[in-house]
Amino acid sequence: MAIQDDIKSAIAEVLPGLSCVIGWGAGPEPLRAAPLFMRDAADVEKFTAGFLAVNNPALFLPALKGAKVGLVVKGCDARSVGQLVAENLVKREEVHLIGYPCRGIIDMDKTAAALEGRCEPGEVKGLREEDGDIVLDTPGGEVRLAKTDVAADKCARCRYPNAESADVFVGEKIAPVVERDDYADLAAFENMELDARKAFWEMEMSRCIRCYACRNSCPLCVCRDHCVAASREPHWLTQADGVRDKLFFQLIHATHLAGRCTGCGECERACPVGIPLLTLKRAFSRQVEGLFGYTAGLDQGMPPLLTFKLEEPAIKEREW
Amino acid sequence: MRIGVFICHCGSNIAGTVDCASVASVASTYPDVAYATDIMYACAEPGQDAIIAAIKEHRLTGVVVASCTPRMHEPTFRKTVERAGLNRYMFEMANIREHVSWIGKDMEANTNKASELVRMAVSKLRLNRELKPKSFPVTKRLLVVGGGVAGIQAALDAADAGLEVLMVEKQPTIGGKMAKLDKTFPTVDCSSCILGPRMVDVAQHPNITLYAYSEVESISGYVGNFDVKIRKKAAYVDWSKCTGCGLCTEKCPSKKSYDRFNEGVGPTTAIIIPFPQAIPKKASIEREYCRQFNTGKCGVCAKVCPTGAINYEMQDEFIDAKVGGIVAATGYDLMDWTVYQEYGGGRYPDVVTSLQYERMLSASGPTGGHIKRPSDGEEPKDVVFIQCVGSRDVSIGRPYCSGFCCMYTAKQAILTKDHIPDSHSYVFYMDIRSPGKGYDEFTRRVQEEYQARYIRGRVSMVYPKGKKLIVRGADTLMGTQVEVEADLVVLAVGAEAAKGAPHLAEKLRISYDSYGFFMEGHPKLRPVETNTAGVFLAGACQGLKDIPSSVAQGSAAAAKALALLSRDMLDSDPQIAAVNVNRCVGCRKCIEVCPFKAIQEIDLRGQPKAEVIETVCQGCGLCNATCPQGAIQLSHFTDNQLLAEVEALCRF
Amino acid sequence: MSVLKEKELRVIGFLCNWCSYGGADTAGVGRFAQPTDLRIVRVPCSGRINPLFVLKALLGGADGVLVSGCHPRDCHYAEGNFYARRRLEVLKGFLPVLGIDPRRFEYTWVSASEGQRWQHVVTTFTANIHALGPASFSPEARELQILNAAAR
Amino acid sequence: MVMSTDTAKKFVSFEALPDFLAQLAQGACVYAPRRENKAVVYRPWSPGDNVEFAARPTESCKHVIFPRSEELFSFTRGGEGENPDDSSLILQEASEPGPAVIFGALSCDARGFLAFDPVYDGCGTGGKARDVYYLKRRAITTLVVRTCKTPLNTCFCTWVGGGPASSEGADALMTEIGNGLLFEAVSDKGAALLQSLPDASAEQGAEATASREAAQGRFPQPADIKAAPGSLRALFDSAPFWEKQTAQCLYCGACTYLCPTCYCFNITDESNGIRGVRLRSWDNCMSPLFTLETSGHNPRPAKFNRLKNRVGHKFSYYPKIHSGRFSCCGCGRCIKSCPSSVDIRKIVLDAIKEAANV
Repeated sequence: MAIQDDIKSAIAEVLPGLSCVIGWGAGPEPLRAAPLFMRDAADVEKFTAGFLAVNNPALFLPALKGAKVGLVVKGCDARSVGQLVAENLVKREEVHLIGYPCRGIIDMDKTAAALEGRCEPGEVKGLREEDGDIVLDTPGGEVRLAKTDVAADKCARCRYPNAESADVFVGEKIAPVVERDDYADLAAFENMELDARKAFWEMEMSRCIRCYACRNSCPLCVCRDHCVAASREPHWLTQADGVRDKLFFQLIHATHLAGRCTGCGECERACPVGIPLLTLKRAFSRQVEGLFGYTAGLDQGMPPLLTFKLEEPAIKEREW
Repeated sequence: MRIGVFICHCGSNIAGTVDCASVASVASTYPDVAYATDIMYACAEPGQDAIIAAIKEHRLTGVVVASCTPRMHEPTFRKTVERAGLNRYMFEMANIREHVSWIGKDMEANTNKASELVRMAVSKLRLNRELKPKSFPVTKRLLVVGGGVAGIQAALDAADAGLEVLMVEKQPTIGGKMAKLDKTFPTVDCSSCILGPRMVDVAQHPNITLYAYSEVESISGYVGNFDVKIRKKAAYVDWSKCTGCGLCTEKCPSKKSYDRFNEGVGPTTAIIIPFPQAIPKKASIEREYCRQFNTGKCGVCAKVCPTGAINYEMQDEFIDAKVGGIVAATGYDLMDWTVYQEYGGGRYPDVVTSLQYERMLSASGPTGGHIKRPSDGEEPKDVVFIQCVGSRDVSIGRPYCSGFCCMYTAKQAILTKDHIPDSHSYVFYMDIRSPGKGYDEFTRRVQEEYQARYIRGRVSMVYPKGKKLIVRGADTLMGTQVEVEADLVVLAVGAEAAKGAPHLAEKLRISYDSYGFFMEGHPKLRPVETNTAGVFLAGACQGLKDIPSSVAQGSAAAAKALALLSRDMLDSDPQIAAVNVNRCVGCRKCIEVCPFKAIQEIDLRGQPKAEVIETVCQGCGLCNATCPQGAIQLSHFTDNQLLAEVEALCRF
Repeated sequence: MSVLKEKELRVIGFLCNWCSYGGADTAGVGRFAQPTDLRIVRVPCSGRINPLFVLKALLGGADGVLVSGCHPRDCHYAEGNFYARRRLEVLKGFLPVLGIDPRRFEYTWVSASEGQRWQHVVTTFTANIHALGPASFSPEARELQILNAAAR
Repeated sequence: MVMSTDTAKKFVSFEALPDFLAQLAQGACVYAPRRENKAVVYRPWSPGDNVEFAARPTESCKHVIFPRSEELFSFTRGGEGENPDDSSLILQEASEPGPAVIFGALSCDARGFLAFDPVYDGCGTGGKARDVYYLKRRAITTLVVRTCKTPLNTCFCTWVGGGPASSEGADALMTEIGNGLLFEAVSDKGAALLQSLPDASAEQGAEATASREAAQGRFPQPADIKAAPGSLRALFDSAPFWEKQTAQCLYCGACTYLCPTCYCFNITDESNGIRGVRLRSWDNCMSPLFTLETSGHNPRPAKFNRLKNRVGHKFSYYPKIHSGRFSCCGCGRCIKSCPSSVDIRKIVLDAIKEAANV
């Protein structure tokens, strides 16, 4: 992988001026990489990019404020950084972005589905990339899967595969997968009857274990250690094991992300019990994009719900 | 907590459609309720005494009164509980009159709803905390916006009492509409003779600073300490040099300018002094008519000015001032009567407005006090007055009565006879509204002594016939059609809120009604206050009124402002936002949205945190709704308090 | 909340103190008859209304939620309702993904002088909610109820 | 779990399984792994449900005995209405839990309860502070575990004394053979549960034994982590080591809440005026709130403090007071479901290596 070596060179070049560079390295098993914090040349050697570069490194930025940090970013990761910068949560001059053309990342749940009947993803012993495919070494022999079949949903609607805001861009920029996000997934979801949607969320949320991986994996969650989820002043949520409290937490998170969410999907990926949390956030994003034409992570300035216009041409108020 | 609940009957106002005893009995089962009773009139002295007695007897620590709207009596009952030794914020009201008993007659539903509202109030009260106001110093200076008779009165009264006053007037002269009037009803005394000296008083008063040809650009701050930015519009004449000699106005070659002061009765020059008694008596250039500005060639005024006051380069100037209170006295304007096609829609020169007619009657007006037809300068013999042009007309969205037209029409009919003894006046009217002191007698005099012919009916059409105008209308008393051949038609054009009034209201953060008139605090009990502390109303900006009423309200506004600004310190409202620094992450979102810049970032042991500037916070709670982790809470309307109310209403 | 069975539905209103609460008062003073379903929570400003209060109410079993503030530009606090307008409009469009009929939530502007308009708003909104019927958001889905019953 | 009956082997064909489960469900709530969208979770089984045997459950089954949020009792406050001066509190115990069966759990899940048992049975208090809520549910729950056929990459039960067919902590073990399941009771409760089943043939028994042995062979050789307790204690003050290990951690609670051995809880009162309940709900040592004190001081302010505690507790502090038993059953869920790919095995091994170098 020539590009991987090029990225390594780019990292090595800037690393001396930075406290660290965050990218991806080997994970606990063949199908999973892990966030990699590179501090010296030996660390840089461990760097891997590509189909397994799943984690959004922007997540770690706010906690590292005060020191200049390098990030290797996919297009979607760069949007998270962009939004953090727009909201003054991170100083742009404290971040050095190394971009590369991202051709999509793996989705473990889709991989599990593709492997069903053969093995679990956790039994895969090896992986190699060939053209547009991944070839998996499974207990029952090699299995070849098309990347597009097991790539994350967000990759199929990727508008910004190249981190346009990068300080250094390694490789050739590639064309976006789609020109615009038509929110077809939401439209399909909303083909269900209203009551069926309610029942869907109740059922999904009943699996929630309140681990808050969704929240802690969200690069734009600002409250961090002061989340209302466990506070009594204000006391929005009880600690009872009820669907309503669990769903309400998701509404809190989605509301706080309204107009700010860049759709990186880390919340949904992090959820150990597979609740489709991004759907809620995308419902807000669809609204905000439609009404205010604001694209989180790309547009400058405060997110639309933290500002206003005297006239709101897109808001059609109801007549009485 | 030990809560006492008092369900007020308000005589039969509430008890007529709410079973108050039953509400009290249900309320006694609510959490922390130690005592609940119904009471005939909670706000009356025996009612308040009963509350105080109950607080003492039952050792209550909080009180709920279910009665009328808190906008009415919350302050009353807060004082009551305070007298009994409780903190005034350990009190909640349930509005079971305006929101229950007065809007439906279903006793069962009303009683149930009243119980629910009491449950909400109890739920909230359980989370109330004692709040204590802080005091802050007051800027002893009053801003009066508008230099008409109401504003003049307010300014002089306040200044006479020793208060510093800033007066802002958007025209180059003060005096307002009254300065344009020839005479006033019902005494028919000379308008400028009574107003003129008061205008001079304003100019000469050591406590009054006058900003004429100026407008309020912006207002921030709060009661006791408003920050006002005044835009002093460029007059292109340096008023510190201008002596008001008038030489420039004589020499100005641009003699076709619209004469604003004279309602366009005659043309005027591009550089003007509005009228001889103008205060300040200073010249100003109307840019749109000035040759210098339009062609770049002229400069006559600059050449003739003996003091070199003309300055074509002049820019608008901004003045920042701090004031403790504000009186809005922005008056009214005439509506655009040309919507009435039946009166010619402005096409016939001999159809004039009543205010134009005043200028014709005035000895200092463009006609020198001679009534002349605009079309040919001839003296009219038959003058028709049409009343209610734009008043009481639902079809054009003006259902209200302008209030003073009946009276000035009568006055103008009298003056017509005085000016032209062989003239005949005809007055088309809907009803004669003359409820003031000496008013009805006046309207009788014009008919009986001055032989004005009053015709009760509407005019359906005015059209020219030769040199005359035919006024065709109905006489509803006779049940006949009438046609009058008129030489001049005078329209009693209805008044409306001053242009730009809503805009000023937005700056003052006060409400206005659908017609643009400013809302008083209470229609009966707080007629000059607004719901924004420190902002008072005087004159027609609050609702149309005649000169005596405007003057009275000007004095009233001054009295209110004096009461406010006579204090050295004011208590701040403690219902403001507060930051829990332990929870604040310093994300600045509250700072971003605060409309009052009342939140600042501080450094707490190396961590950025938000801090509320207590005297600047107005208590809107926008920050509270914005803070994702709820670290900033609006006291008395905290998340938990609102959640308690919501939960009291929820099924699960 | 104990609403009158068969007669009333649970309708919660959040009204700003300066305009709409005053408008509701004006309607009362004018004896403008209104349905009895609505319960009003008084807040200083529509900008105080976190959309989460609305969601809390809807998840808590409210059949309808109505927010009313000052007309744009008339906010007592100058800007609160401008923020409210954006946040509440966004919220309204979000509700369907949860399976909540967006018609169960409305926001509007009523000034303190508009008693008749308030009467009209309340009457119309309450009628709309009655047309929609009681909200079916249950604390637990049917399937879950079965599951939980089994677990007892 | 003392054996008092012969290890009678029983057999149920997959075809007859639903009937057997239905029979069990008459006397108890039967929890079985079920696939729900992208997760496999333990759900109350009802006729018609499939039991998921292919994919391993995402969560552990600890919540059946240690609910995520459990009502301990409810309270009603006096002092209202008729008698406002009454300041009493009326307590009412939570309703008694009913008998439960966990069917088809993993053997590591059962071993997880072995970490719970001494803690909740009053260890260190001479049996005085016994947790009646836990013990009650533990006593009336019958746990049927299954033999794992293959390991996942994240499995390390063998490191901590377990294995694919361990029945420790369970009441019965089942092993898939041919067209059905072979059951062996390992406790009285287990025997009682299985008594209605037909006995298995000797061939079936042998087949199961062979299958278990084959599985055992597929599982990884245990790493030597005997030094872990001492190493972790030695590294207690080595902040740089822990900071490095923790850099990628996002300190959510996925690891602890999926862990079969994590037993920490929090207690809150949720009250709505007159009535309220006292809840015991899972708590998570990775959260900063876990040790946050009322003063605002937090003895474990940084995530490395907390991860150090989690690893230290499992592999050093717990074994020190519980006869060397690790508070870890090696299920690997904390690795498999970690959104940030934190690997506790690597931390333990790195710690041993690091301590050796110190």
